[in-house]
Amino acid sequence: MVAQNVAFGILALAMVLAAIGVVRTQNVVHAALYLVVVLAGAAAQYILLAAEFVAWVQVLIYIGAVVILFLFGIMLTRAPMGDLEGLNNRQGLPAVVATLALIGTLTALLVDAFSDQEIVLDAPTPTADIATQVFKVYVVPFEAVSILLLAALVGAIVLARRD
Amino acid sequence: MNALAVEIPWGVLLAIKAVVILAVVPLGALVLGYTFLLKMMSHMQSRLGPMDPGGFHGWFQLIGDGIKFLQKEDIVPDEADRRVFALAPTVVVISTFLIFVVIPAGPRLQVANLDVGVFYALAVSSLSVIGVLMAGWASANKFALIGALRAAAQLIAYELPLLLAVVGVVIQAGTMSLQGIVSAQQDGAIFGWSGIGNPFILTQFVGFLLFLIAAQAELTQTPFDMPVAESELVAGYMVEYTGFRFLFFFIGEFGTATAFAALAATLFLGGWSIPGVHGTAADLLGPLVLVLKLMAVAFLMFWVRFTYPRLREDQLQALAWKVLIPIALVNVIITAIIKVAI
Amino acid sequence: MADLATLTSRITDALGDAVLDAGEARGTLVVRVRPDAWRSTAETARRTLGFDYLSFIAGIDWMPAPVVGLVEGDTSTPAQPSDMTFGVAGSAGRFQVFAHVQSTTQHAGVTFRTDVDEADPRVESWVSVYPGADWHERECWEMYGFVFEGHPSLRHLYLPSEFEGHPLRKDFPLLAREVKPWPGLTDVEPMPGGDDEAGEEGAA
Amino acid sequence: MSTTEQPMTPGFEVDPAAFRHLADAQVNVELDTGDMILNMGPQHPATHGTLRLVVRLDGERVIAADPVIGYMHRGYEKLTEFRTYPQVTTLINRIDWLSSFANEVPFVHAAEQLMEIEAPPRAQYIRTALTELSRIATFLLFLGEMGLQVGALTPAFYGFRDREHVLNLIEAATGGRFHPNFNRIGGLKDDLPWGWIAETRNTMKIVLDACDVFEDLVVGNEIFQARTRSIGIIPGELGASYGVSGSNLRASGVDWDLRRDGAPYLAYPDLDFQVFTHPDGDSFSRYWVRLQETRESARMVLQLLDGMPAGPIMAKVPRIIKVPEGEAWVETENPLGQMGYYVVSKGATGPFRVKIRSASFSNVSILPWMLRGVYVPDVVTILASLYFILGDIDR
Amino acid sequence: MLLNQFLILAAILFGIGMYGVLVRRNGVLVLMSVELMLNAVNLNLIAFSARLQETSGQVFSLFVITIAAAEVGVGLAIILLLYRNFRSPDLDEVHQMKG
Repeated sequence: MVAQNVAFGILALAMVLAAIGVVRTQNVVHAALYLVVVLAGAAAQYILLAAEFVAWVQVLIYIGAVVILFLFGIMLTRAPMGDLEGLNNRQGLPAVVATLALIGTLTALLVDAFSDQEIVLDAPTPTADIATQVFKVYVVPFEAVSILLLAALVGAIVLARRD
Repeated sequence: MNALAVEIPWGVLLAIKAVVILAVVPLGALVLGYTFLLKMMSHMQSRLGPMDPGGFHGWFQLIGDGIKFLQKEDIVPDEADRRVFALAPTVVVISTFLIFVVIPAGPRLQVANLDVGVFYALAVSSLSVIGVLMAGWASANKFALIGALRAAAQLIAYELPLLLAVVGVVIQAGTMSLQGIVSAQQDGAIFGWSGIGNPFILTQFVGFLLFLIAAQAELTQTPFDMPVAESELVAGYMVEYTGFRFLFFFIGEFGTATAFAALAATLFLGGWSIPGVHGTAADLLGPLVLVLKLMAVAFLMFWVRFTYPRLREDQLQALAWKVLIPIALVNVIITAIIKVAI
Repeated sequence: MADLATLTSRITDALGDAVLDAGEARGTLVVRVRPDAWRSTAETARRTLGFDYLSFIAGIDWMPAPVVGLVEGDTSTPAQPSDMTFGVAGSAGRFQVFAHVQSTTQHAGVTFRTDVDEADPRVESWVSVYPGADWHERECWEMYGFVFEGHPSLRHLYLPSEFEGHPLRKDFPLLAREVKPWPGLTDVEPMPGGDDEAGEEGAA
Repeated sequence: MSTTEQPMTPGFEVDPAAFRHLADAQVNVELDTGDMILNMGPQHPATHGTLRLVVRLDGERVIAADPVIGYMHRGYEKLTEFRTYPQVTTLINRIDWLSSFANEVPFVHAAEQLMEIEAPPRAQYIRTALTELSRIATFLLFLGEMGLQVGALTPAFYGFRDREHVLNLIEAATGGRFHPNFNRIGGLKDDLPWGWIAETRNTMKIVLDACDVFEDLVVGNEIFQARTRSIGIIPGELGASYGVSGSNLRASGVDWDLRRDGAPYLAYPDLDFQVFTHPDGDSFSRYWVRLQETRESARMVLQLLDGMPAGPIMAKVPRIIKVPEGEAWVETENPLGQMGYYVVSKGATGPFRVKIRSASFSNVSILPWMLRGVYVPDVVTILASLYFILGDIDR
Repeated sequence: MLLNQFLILAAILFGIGMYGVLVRRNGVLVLMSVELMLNAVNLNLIAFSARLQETSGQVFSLFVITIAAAEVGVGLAIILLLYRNFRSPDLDEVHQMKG
């Protein structure tokens, strides 16, 4: 169990630093690359939590598609080399305060509520279980999501097309 | 088995496996793939150059190439984003090596037998796009940027037929574990006759073709090599790379080709399995059989690569969306219906 | 191939009083037209006479080359006559523009020629009739300094944009034999061991 | 005399939709992301030389293209005024360096016309054979290299391999592979070497086989057709008014070949050959026409070998060549198109003014018109299919 | 492993994401920050799923990932549209809708 905690620590540190990078960097492409680190870290955390399938879905969809889309959009809108001025607005200080307040409150709540809960894992979740859940219990949401995806696809094409 | 939750010997085990992945696999992939394919290509194209160095069939060519790349000056363009520029080839190469982790070479010869092996392989192979985009953007070169954008659009488009082609196999085998798929083929039977098992190329022939075509596109090889089109974009996203960084891309290219060939061999040709051979014998013969099957697939892929012209970007997208994906979907549906019916 | 005499009469009839002179240069018809009828000649040639193919437009400077910088007894350069003579169909002065048009169906061709004033070298442009005249006229403009009126963008074609002079005029020295600082030369480090004058001259 | 029958053109027509991009209307852009100016060249593999194309792009589409030439301008027209006639031939060898021999012919012919001498029949036949050989060498390179520009690697190797045989022949006869400088005013420097005719017969078989290979490997390839059909269309009339000539114009349906239709020169009136045209005018038809012309050239060489007359190879020419006063315009059908020299002589040992009309210059001048609205990859196919040599543009 | 270590990590990520949404002006960067927040949510779902030995958490995280992909697709299309019309991906410059 020690190994897992060490792994968690390293991953968590990397994720937080990279997340700060996403919101602080002055270079849009760097932000997307920091996002990759956060997402890969999250995938690794899922593996720690025995959710293998979700982890690889995360890699395939998030890193393999969403971030690519981001980079694509950035490059299509002429991402300049080097740093950009004016990526942030002037609400920096209030935002920091609000963020710290939020994190503080949440942490206090979590410590209060779940501090004695421990995760005990013996084996990774079989993918078949997830499949059973999706297609037996959550089949209606599954179909709803399918239609949403289709709508998003059509919507994106309609938006981006010039007539 | 949970990759990070292995008990005590995991450190030692991981180190051994890391050595295997980092030394044996790429070296093997390179030496085998590069030498075999280069010679094959030289014969096909009446090339004299690669057949010359060292005498017999130009055996020195590979070593000479390596030395050449290593002694080249490492140039980073002035305007380039140095960190991203330096990191990009590594991302591509890492994505390549990660695929080899799940490919079984024998009943026990596998770095990690993941429950979702195929899915994992395809997921990590999509990471290389990030490296490509990084390289294209960080080079501060318009040709590189256009190449990277083309590569990204193409890799996203062909990810779908690739996945869907594999889905047919997964449905038939009933598992996503590569080891499971191999044994499903080894222990399978064709109409009750189990003489050669049931290599899925027989039942999933459409899937096999789709997989090869999509893999060709994922590898950005002719006829889908618009991103690196040397006659217009010079070398696309690689245009500013020299020396060992270029070598990294090169290793990534041939390594990924080998990896996809190995995946195709495992998914459709039965992988390491030889009908009737089990246990330790299979462990010993498995790698050899896998390499032979892999080479057969690679031969096919490179034959196409050295024969065909390239498709234009819009034609290539139309092929993916209008031809390959519908066929793949029909294939999945038919496979599912038959699976349920039987 | 159409008979040369019939071709001549066909062309001179169609062009009317625009024709100043006509002659034959070893099997090729040369027609000299009035400068103010230069564009209308092209229009008649293309639309009425069916010369649909533009071969080239070029200039010529009939002035004899001043013999410059030649060592006595150097036979590698041919000596040209020193008096100004004109070619087939004559010329009013030093400069002429000539163009060759052909017909892809009648398999015939004709060279048109017109005079250009030396003091004010202006010619009508053919671009509106033959779009291919674009580059030929740009070349002619930079080589001879003829201004083609009606040309959309008379820019340098071959030479760097800061080039001075008109190289194909006979009074422009051949730079292989005459030393002139290279026009693009701006930032020259002096050679080790002297001769930094050349560098400064180039920078100037 | 030659025949004019129409060859078996494949039964297809250009898709009318392909003319969409030719219209002057605004370029239709699906995803406008702002213009990007791409500088193709002067060092770029598609321009095989130092042509520079300034291309304004919207996404993958070309909005405007401006060719910038002159990086190789050597001022030949000025240089000829300071050279004697024999010296000029060494210069003009370097205009279209792939078919140098064919460059020499019109100039030497012009000088001969002015001097009113004629090369003996054997010299004419050898000149014709070597001209056709340089045409084959040039076209073999094109047939391979066009494949390379479309993305197929193999045809390029085959093209270079088979061109080597033809270059060997030229070298055996003239002593130079690229710049023979073999023509003399009034004839040739030397007669053919022993065994040359037999060797040429063998090589022509190789060439004809190579043409079959290209027919299968390139013309018959679906992807090649998809990449070249309806791409880069030159309407015949427009092409002519731009001065586009040679195979490029014949591929646009204009049945005009100076070997057959021009003033008679060399041994062409004695030959029986076919002139190929194609109605479409796209990149594919340019490839197709050149392929057929390569075959036809090989057949012409075989005819020339059969009918090769005996006799001297030099006419009687004074020791010091002085060309009488006069003007001459000689045009020939060179591999790249119409090559012409307008020579003005003032009776000296050197020409007074030589206007060099090179084919590629006019062929390329149509590029701004052609490249409007095409995709970036098509720029490369169009450039390759026009087939220009930088020396022939810049002179 | 404690449940809380994952939950607190998720809270921190969520906070950082919120900060990004508040501070960034560039549309693409705002979308990225939203992705950070969604990932924090996913981490929560998976952590609880592991704690409760119950797979529905993972199923929901799959739904979240899918919807996130759809959201990015549409979002980027909107940003491209903005870029086309305003020549800038800056969200603060879009005043026109204020009427």
